[in-house]
Amino acid sequence: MTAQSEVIDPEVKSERILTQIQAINEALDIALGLDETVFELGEDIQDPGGGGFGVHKGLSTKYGLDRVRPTPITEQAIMGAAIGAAITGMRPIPEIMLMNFMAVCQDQLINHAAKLRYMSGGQTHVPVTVRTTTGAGGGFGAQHSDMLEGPLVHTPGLKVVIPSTPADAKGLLLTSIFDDDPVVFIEMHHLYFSISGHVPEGDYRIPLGKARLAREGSDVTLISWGRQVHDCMAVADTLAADGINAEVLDLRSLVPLDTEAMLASVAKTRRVVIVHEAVRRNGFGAELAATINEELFGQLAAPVRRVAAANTPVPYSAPLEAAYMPSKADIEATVRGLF
Amino acid sequence: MTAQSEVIDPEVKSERILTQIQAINEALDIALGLDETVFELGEDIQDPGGGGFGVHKGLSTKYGLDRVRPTPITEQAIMGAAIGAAITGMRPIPEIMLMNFMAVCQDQLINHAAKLRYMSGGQTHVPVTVRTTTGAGGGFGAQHSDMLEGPLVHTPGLKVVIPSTPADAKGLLLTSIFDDDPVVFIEMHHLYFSISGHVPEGDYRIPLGKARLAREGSDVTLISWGRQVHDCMAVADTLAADGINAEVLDLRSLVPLDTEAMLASVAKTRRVVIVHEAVRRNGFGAELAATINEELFGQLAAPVRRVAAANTPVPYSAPLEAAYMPSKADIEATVRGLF
Amino acid sequence: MTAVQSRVSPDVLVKIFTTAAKIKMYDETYRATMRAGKIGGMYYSARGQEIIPSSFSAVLEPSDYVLTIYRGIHDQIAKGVPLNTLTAEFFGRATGSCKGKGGPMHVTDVASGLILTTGVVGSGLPIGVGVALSAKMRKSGQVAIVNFGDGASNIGAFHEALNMAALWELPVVFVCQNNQYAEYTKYSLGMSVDQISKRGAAYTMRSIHVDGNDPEAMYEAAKTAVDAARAGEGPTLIEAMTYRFYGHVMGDMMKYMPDDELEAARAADPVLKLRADLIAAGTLTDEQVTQIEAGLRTEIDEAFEYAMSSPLPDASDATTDVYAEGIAL
Amino acid sequence: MTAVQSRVSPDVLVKIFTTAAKIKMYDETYRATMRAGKIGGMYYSARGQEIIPSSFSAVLEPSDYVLTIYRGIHDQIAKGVPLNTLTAEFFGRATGSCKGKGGPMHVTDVASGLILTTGVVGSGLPIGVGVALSAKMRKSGQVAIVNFGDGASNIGAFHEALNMAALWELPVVFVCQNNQYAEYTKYSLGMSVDQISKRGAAYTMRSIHVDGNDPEAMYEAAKTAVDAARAGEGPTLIEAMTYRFYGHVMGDMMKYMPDDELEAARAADPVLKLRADLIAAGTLTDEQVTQIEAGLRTEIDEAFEYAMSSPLPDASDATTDVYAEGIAL
Ligand SMILES: Cc1ncc(C[n+]2csc(CCOP(=O)(O)OP(=O)(O)O)c2C)c(N)n1
Ligand SMILES: Cc1ncc(C[n+]2csc(CCOP(=O)(O)OP(=O)(O)O)c2C)c(N)n1
Ligand SMILES: [Mg+2]
Ligand SMILES: [Mg+2]
Repeated sequence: MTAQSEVIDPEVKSERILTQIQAINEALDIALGLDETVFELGEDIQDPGGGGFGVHKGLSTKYGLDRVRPTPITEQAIMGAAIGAAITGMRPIPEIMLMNFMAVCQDQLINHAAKLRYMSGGQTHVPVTVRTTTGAGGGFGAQHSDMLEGPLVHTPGLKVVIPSTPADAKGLLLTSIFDDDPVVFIEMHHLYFSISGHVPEGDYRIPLGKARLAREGSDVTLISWGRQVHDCMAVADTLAADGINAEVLDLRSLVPLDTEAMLASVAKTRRVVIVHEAVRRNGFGAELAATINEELFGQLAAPVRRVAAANTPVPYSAPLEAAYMPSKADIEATVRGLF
Repeated sequence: MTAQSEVIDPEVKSERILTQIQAINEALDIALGLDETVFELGEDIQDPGGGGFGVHKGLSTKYGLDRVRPTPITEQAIMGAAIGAAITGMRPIPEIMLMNFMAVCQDQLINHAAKLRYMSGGQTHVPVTVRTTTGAGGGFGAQHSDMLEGPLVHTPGLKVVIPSTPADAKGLLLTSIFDDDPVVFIEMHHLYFSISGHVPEGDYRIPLGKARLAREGSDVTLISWGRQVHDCMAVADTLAADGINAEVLDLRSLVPLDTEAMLASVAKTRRVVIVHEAVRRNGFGAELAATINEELFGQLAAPVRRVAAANTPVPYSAPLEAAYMPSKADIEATVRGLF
Repeated sequence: MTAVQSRVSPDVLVKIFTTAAKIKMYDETYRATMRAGKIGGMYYSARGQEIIPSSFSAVLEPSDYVLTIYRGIHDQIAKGVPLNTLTAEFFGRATGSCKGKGGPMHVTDVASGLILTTGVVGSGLPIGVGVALSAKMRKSGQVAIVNFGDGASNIGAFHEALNMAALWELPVVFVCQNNQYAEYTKYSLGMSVDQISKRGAAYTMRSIHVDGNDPEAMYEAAKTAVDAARAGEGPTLIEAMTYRFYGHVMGDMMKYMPDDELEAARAADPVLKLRADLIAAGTLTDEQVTQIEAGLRTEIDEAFEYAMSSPLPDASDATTDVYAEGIAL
Repeated sequence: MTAVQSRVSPDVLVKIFTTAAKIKMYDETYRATMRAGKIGGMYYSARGQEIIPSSFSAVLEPSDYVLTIYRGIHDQIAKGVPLNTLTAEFFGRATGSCKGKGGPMHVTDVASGLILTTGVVGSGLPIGVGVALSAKMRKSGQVAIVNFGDGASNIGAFHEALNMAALWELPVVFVCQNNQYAEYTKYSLGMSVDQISKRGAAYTMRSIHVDGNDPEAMYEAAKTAVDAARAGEGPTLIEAMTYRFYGHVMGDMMKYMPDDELEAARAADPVLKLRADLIAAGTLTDEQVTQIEAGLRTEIDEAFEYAMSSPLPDASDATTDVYAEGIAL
């Protein structure tokens, strides 16, 4: 970590209410201000728009087009340029406009960014934070909606972060940027504007690999990340009315994973439902279920269940997309099925 | 399926002993001979070499460079050309020289080939069989050795096949070529020459989604595919000497999956070890373990175990690579740990 | 670079006008319907770019193939995708061309030859190469037209596709509709060369730089390229200069587009200009034009009504069309 | 295209010769060691291509960066990667530049500026762009040299990298070592243009086509490009014509290479030619050359001995260097 400023405890409640997009903008602003080696590159990130969703608003004006650097449509060059800059002393923050387009530069990410520390025997490393956004439910269709964290988690050398709250988004992004490994930072655009929350001012860092206990409970553990954490919270409220006391664990980062917190919670509740938006078959839920079963064999009161998207591409039409997505009703029914 | 000839029962033992590479060459020859819409495209596939490993030997001479079509180094165009030809009536067999290079054309595969049937509402479909080869253990290093079936299995719309024997390779490849969906056909080059076996002459098809019971047993089920099936067989022999009677199930195709055969076997033996060469974290073993635990909750005598590669890039040096790979010793120790 | 100057017949110009007017009116209707709050979703207007696909439609056979992108409504209409099912697809209806599964960014209509719409910039080019390869191998005489934007010419797939098409002398036309912006960025900011058509030389490919808003020049360019493809003389790269009247996507505030530039472009509306020219030249009377437009009005209104009154798909349809046969998902 | 003709100083030629002779002798030793069965593995000989990186090494500063590919032994030696640790890496030893983890296809040696070796064709180009971008942003005055083959010029990454480098006027030199084959395929069979250097025009990039086996021409090309990069005048594309003497990879039977072509290339061995020219011109005496070669012999023999006697890595090392800190794998 090259740059470190006074770090604020994110647990200290702030009076400020921000959207997730404001929180992310603030984290980028802080990082750019803190360290000259930090720079952003990506398509259309310059003002006046500051990106398709406005994540970068004001930043190119404040830091200049050298450090908030718009690029052509050229994902391989974006990712490659970030890697080359990273192994020679910079901390680039490339943006891949939507997660599906990471497929266009997959080689740079999985064959190079993830492996260079290892292949060089530790001589070079790749302190790149690849930001991207995605998520179904917006009617964007099959090529603009996929959650693809599963394959990333399967790529040793990458770290994978998916924040659910504005405060987490800021604190996790700052940690990712100053982390010395390649981090894929997945922002679910549904959360950009829909969820607001208290966000401390200034620089603070939330460590990777520490889950957030979003709700304490005793009867069942709901494990999730990103948007679906909020669905789990809503379902937990519903269940509470019926005397089912659900614990909700927000993983925050999938690699590194807070295995300890997960196993401790499940050992306590003896029932678990894993919820994610990615398609079910070989989603990260499979790894979690396999691990829980291995570690807590014979201690569970019910099978580990997964609630996830259907094994299909993301459909366009609203009723089809709703059928595709894991819903609160699915979560609730699955939990009830455990008792 | 457009072309179908008299189909030979693969169970009928042939007197011929072929290597896997000969069996694959024969399948390609038969498919090219059977149907004018079948054609191959890929780098260096023409004679005299007939591909880096010689898979295509003789085919460009026999069928011409139009139908066994060498390409520049241009994986996106290879895959895209295959897709475009497939949606307009052809049955292309693109070759991606090594599986790691699929990252270069990942977009064509996962955003297009896998999704076009769905996105077009069934109007077009993509009868492409993407052949590729890979595998660790040969000292090829981090960018030429990865088993990447896990992410493919996570991509709805793709089928994924990994043969272990010469007879299976031929029969599964013929089925894949004449299948109307995109199939990724993964050949582990370790098996090209190391394992020979009886291969029936002529055209025969082995259905996708039917596992092969490689060895019947009663005490534990070893589930695997590709190279590791042979490791499981060897370990089963060792264990048999100690009175542990292992059943070995060769999945052959991961999508579609023979869930039925898998659950039936595990329900019988009550112990299972899943073995694969891909890295452990979120490998396909995770999905299998999760499914078995969900379906057979409370019926197992021991936790579902996975034996897989370490969560690292593939190292170059022999002792490191050996440490990386799942070994027979690992399998054996894991099985013994269940009793 | 081929010089394009010869005159085209009045018949052809009327054809081009009719198609262009249809696109323009359809677009106006679509935007009005959105503004009225009757439908939501994303809409990538192609107003301003009508002349390009309309010129191609005067050259192509129904059996020829067209590939396009998310901004593809003009290409789709010009190739003859029925307005009813097209609109229904945009509205996500069960009666849509793709049963509501694909949506605007993924329209396919096999019957009319609109074989692919992709939402990933540049990805259609390699697929178009394959479509042309298939036509050549099947000796079908079909030609493939691959449409894409100025921004797409910077991505790797462009390079790979052009090289392969040139190498294999395929019957394909690469149509770069240079509307001068890639999302919110002027194309010249992303490009290291002043004209995209100059990139054809890297593949020894026939290349044409043309005013895509000039129907005569555009028709000649399209005809030159399609004739060459049909005659087995290989691919062509066309850079057709044009302009987007309504920014990247519905709701775009267009702050990054200079006012005077936008105004000038709209003032030179190529559809209105062609309309006026046809009348001025006496090719069509005012009345004839009005009649054409009335016919289009009816067709378009019917399409919107058809789509609006069509049912949404049933949730159970979400899991079909993933694989050929019913394998367990 | 820049014409390259001026003479270079005898000192420089001696420097080039010394580096080239080192590469040639090293390669011969490596192949002999393999043939003797003392080591296994894949080996991509660069015999025949020595003059290209040797010319660059006469121009570059130690702090400049070089990126190369699996066929990179000549580039690695020329940039000054110590022979001991380089050979140990090839042999998979714990003392190797990368602790035996990377191997021949993934050599990095930060101290000498050999910043990347990649095994994925074309992938080094975008990374080289980033290395140059970093140099420019850090105002370090460093230059990045990206080496790749003729075959690599057909892949998408080539296009994206050249466009970005040109657009941002980065201090990078793209060196296409055209050895006339990509694996088992003549380069002209994969390419739609007769000279790769012509592709520079698609990016308005300074482009040089040069005989890479001619040390004077090659030195001038390298100097022109590196000087321009250093002066802030942006990137250059160099196509350096050369030939591979031993096919794609050790064991290649070279059936696809015409005998006479191969013989002619070997007969014109650029290292032997430069050796003879230096003696003929009186720049070096026979004795001086012999002395240089004897020094190289000793250095190379020591390196092979060092590597051969070095320990293999411990299995426990397999799980380090995945992440910065010891997070659970
Ligand atoms: C590979 C990829 N990167 C980024 C995007 C996001 N994106 C959608 S449209 C667009 C601009 C495309 O511009 P251009 O090619 O000129 O086409 P136009 O929209 O002007 O018709 C971008 C960057 C994408 N769809 N695909
Ligand atoms: C993306 C990718 N595709 C295919 C390969 C397999 N491959 C390795 S070397 C090679 C030929 C490269 O030829 P060229 O670029 O001319 O370099 P040379 O080997 O002649 O130095 C190929 C196809 C690869 N490594 N990467
Ligand atoms: Mg545009
Ligand atoms: Mg070459």
